[in-house]
Amino acid sequence: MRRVAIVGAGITKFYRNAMETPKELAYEATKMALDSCEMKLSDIECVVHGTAPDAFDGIHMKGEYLSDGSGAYRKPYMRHYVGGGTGVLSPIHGWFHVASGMFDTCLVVAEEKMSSAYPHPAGAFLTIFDHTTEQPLYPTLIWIFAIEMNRFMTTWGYKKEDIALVAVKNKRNALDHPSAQLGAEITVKDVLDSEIMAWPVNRLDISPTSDGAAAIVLAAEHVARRVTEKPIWIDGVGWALDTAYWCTRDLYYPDYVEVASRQAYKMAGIKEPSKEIHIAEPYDPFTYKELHHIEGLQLCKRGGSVQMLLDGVTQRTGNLPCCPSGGALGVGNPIAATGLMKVMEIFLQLRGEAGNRQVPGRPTCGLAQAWGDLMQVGTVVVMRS
Amino acid sequence: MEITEKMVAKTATKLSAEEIQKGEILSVKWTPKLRYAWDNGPAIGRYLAELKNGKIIAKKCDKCHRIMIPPRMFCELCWVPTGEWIYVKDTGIVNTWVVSYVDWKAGRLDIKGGVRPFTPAVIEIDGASKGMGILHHLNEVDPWKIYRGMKVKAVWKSPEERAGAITDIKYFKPL
Amino acid sequence: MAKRVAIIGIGTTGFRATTPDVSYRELTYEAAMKAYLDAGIEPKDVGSFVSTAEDFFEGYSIADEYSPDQLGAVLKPIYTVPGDFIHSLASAYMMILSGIGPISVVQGLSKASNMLTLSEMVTFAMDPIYNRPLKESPHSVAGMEMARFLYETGTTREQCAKVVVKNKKNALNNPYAGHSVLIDTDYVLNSQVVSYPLTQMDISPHSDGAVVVVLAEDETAKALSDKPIWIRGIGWCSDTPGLETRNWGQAIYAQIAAEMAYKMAGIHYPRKEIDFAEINDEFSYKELQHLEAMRICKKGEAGPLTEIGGTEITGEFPVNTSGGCIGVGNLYELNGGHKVLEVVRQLRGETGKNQLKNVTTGLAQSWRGIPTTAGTVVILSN
Amino acid sequence: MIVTPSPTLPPLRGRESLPAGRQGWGDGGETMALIERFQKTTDITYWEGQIPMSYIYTVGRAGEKFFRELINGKVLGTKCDACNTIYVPAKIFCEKCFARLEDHYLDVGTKGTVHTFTECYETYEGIRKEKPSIVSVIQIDGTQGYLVHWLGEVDFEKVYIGMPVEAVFKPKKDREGNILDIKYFKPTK
Repeated sequence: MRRVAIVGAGITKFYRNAMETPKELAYEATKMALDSCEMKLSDIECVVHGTAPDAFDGIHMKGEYLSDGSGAYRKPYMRHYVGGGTGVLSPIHGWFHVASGMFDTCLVVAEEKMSSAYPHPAGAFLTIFDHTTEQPLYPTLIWIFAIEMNRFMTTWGYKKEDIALVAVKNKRNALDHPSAQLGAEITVKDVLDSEIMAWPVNRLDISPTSDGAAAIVLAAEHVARRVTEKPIWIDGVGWALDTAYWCTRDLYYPDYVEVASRQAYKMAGIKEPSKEIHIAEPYDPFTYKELHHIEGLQLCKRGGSVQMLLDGVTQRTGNLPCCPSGGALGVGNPIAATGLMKVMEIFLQLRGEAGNRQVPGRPTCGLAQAWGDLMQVGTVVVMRS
Repeated sequence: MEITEKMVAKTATKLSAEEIQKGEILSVKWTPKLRYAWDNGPAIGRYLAELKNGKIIAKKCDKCHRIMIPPRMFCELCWVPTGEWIYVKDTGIVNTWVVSYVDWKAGRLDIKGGVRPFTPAVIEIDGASKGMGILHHLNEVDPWKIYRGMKVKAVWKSPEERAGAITDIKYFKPL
Repeated sequence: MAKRVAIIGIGTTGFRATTPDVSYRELTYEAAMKAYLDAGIEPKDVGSFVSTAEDFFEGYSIADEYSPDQLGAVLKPIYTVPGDFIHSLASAYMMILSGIGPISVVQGLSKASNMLTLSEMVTFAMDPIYNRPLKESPHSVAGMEMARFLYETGTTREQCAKVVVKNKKNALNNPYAGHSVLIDTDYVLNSQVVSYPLTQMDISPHSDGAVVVVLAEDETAKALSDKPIWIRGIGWCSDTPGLETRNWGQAIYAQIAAEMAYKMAGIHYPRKEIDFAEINDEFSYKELQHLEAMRICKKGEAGPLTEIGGTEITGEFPVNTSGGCIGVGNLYELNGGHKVLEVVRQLRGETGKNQLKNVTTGLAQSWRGIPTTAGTVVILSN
Repeated sequence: MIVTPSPTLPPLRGRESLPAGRQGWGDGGETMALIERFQKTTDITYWEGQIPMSYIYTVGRAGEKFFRELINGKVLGTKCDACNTIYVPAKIFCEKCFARLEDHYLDVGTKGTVHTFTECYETYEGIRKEKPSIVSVIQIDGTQGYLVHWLGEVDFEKVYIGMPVEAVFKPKKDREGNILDIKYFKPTK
C-alpha cells in the first residue's frame, strides 16, 4: 500500500458572519494550501470536498456549487459527508484516492458558511432528528449534547467545575491561533456563571457557529519527497457510524470513537495509544466532549479523563497535549472546516511550524479526531512525521 | 511554512448581523418551501396507530431477544427481520434529562418571566429491553428535582385529541 | 492496476412511481438483503460501506445518520457520498485497492415520491445570487441546453422523440421499470411544451427504489462468485458549476469522465470495443448529447443513428435496453445505480426478453441532473 | 482472505461480539426481507413535515463590486491574463488557473448576443404559467462570460441564436443592487 503524506495546508479566518460567498471562502483556503507547497492547480490530479449540512449554506447539492472554488474545474471531484465528522473524514477520503494508486496528488477542501441560515443556524438542527418520532417534539442539537453530558457526568460523578477547565484551556490556546474567533483568557467561574443554555450546558461550554474553510494537499510518497522536505505521513485511518437509534445507546461512552480509533491504530501499528500518541486533537464542540472522546480514543482509562485534565497532562506543556490549536471552542466551529483545522494543527505541530502554539519536545506521532451526527460517528486520523 | 496572522487576515471579511439587516452589505433573501410526506412503513405505521389508541407497542428480535421501541422491521444489530409485536407499559425511568432555557431556534425562554424551561429526557420504557429509551418531555415536576432513575408515567391527550403521533403523549410525569 | 475489483452481488427493489407501503428503511433493507444473498456474504464480512444520499432529497439535514442500520453497518466503516451512485462505487473501488477490506458495499436510494415540492428543491440547487432571483423553473436550463445542442449538432426534435419512444418500449420487457408505455413520436412532439423545445414527454418522470451492490477484490471475488463482473475502468468529472461559465452545447463532463475510464480500461475505439451502454437520459436529448460526448458517435451522428434504429436492442450499438430514466424513472442520486444494475444484469444474461447475445463489455454513464455538470462513467465486463 | 482483528489489541468491550454469527443468519431457507407487510391499503399512512429554514446570502467580495456598479448601470467582469479569459459576472478567482483577479475588474458594456434561449411555461414551483417568459443565456460582447436573463420587447418567434441584444435597466431609483436591476435584454436596433 502506497504511503500518503500531507504536504501543504491553508485556512481562512473564522468569523461568526463572513462577507465572502462559500465559493470565495473555499478559494481562499485552497489558494493558500497550494501556495504553501508551491504547487499549481495543474499539478493536482483530483479534488475531494468535505462540507456538512446543505441546510447551513442554503444551497442544495452544495458539493457541486463549491467545485470551482475548490479547484475542481474539469477534474475528478467528489464530496463526502458524515455530519460533524466530515472534517476528519476529508483526509481519509483523500488518503484512499492516493493510496489506491488511482492518483498521485489530491486536494482536500472543507468549507462551511453557517451564517447564511437565518435567523439562526441552530434551526437547521431540528431536521437531523427522526422526522416522525422526534421532530414533533421540536428538539434542538443543544438538548442532545446536554443529555449526553448529563449521562456522562452522572455515570462517572464528574463535576461541572472540572469539565469547565477544558474551555479555559482551549480558549487560552486559541489566543495564539491566527484564525481564532473566540480566543480568550477566562476562568472556571466565568464558565459556570455564563448563562444556562440547556443545563448542564452553559454558554461558554459551547463552540460558536462560524464561517470558514480549510484545505490540505496530499501527495504519494515519491511526489511528497520532491515537494517538501518535511512530509507528514497519514499512517492510520479509521471511521465508524453507530446506529441511528441514539436513545437505545448508553451515551456515557462513545463506542463509535473506540471502533474508529482501533481501526486507525491497527493500521498504524500502534499498540499503546496513550504512550505512542504524542499529541492529539480530539473534537471539542462542547467542553465535556473533549473528555468523552479522550476516553473513546483509548488515550486514558474509562472515567480517567478529568483526572488527566486536572493533572495538566493535556495542557500544551503536558506529555499528551490535547487541542493545542484551541479546538472548536477557541478557534471556532465551521463544522467541516473544524475537523480539517485539527488535522492541519497536527500537520504543523509535527513539522515544528506551529509558531507560539508549538508544543515542547519534538512530537513525531499525532492524532486528529472528529465526531458527528446523532452522537454517532467517529473519524480518526493518525499522522507521523 | 508557518501560518501567520498576516497570511490569514485577508482571507475573510468580518461582518456584523446588523450590517446585513441594514443593507450596508448587499444580500439576497430566499425561503425555500421544502415539504415532504414520508411513508411510515409497517413498523412506524403500527407504532403511530397504537399511540392513537393510547398504547405503546414494541417489536421483538428473535435472535438477540431485544424488545425494541420504536418498533422496526429488522434488528439493526443482528440484521434479521424482527418478529413478535409486544405491547409495553406507558411508564418508565429517566435515563438522562436536560433543563433547557432555549427553544429549537436558539431563542431564549423568558425564564425570569415565569416560563417553565423545557425538560426533555431519554425515558427507558418499562417492558422494553434495558436501556431501550425514547426522547420525550417531562412535566408536572420541578425541573431541578429530576434525578437519574426517576420513575415516570405518560400523560396522554384525550382520545378525541389523539391523532396518531408521538405528541399523543403530552409528556411524562413522576409516578 | 495490479489488483482487480469485481461486482459479485446486486440487489434491487425495482422502480415504481410510488412505494407507499414501505419506508426508506425497509426499502433499503430489502435491496441489501437481496444483494448479500446474491453475493453469498453477511454484513459481518464487509470491510467498508458507502451510501449515496443528498440531504434535501431525503428530507433530513444530515441524511447519513440513517444509513448504517439498513445495511448492517452498525459500528463499521461507512460514510455517505452526496453524489451519484457511481461516485460511491468509485469510492468503494478505491477503498478496496487501499486495503480497507476485501469486500465493500455500495447503496443508493430514491424516495422521490415523498418530495412534495421537488421542483423547488431543484431550484434550491441553483446559484442564489445570479440565477434563483429570476424564479424560473429549472426545466428552463434543460430547455436552453437542448436548444443549443440542436443548434450546434443539427439534431432534430423528431430524433429526440425517437429516444423517448425507444426507451419507453424497451421498459415494457423490464420487470423493474416503472414508466413503460407504447407510444409514437407524434405523441411526444405534440405533448405539452414545458420549456421550448423541451416537452413534457421529453422529461423522465421520477420513481422510487433502492439498489445495493457488493464489490470484492480479485481472489475473494473469484472465490465467492461464479460470474464476477469486473470493473475495467471508472471515471468521474465535475465541469464548472456556473450557468455563466459552462459550455451549453456539449457534455464536457461526460467526455472527460469517459476518457478517464477508457484510459484505465485500455479502450481506444469505444464504438467497437464496447458492446452496449446504459446512458443518462433524464431528458431525451441528453442520451444523444452523452453518446457524442463519449466518442461513441461523431458530432451530429447520434440523432440519425437513433432514427435508423442503430441504438435499439437489435441495433449495432444498443443503448438503454432497460428503458433508461425515461422508461424506468428518474431516480436522482440513484440514477447511476440503476445503470450499473442493468449493465451487470445484461453481462450476466439475466434480462430476459431484452437480453443481448454474447456481450462482454458494457458502459454505464450517469449525470447528476439540473443544474450540475457532474458526470460519471464505469466500464464493466464479464 | 477475511481480515480478523489482531490478537494483541484487547477485544472490544460490550457490543463487539455482535450476535451476527454465520450459523444464525440467512440459513432459514428463503428469507423474505420483511416478515410482514401492510395487507389493507387503508392501513398505509405517511407523515407530513418540512425543513423550516430561511436564508440571507451575502453577495460576496466580487458581488459587492458587481452589484454596486450594476446600480450605476454598468456590468463588471474580471480578466484573467494567464488564461486570457474575461469572466462575467465578475469573480475574484479564475477557476481554470486559480489566479487572483481582485485587481482586474473591468467594465464589459451592456451589449451581447443570444447564446441560447427558451420559452418557459413553468414557474420554479413547477406550476404552469398563463403567459410564458423568454429566458436566455446572453454572451456579453468581447468576453467569454454569460448572463442568464429574460428577453423583452420581442416575440419568441423572432428570437434567434446570435441575435444582438442589450440590457434594459430599471429606473435608477428602483435599483437595489441585485440581478433584477436589469429588467431584461432587448434586441439592439
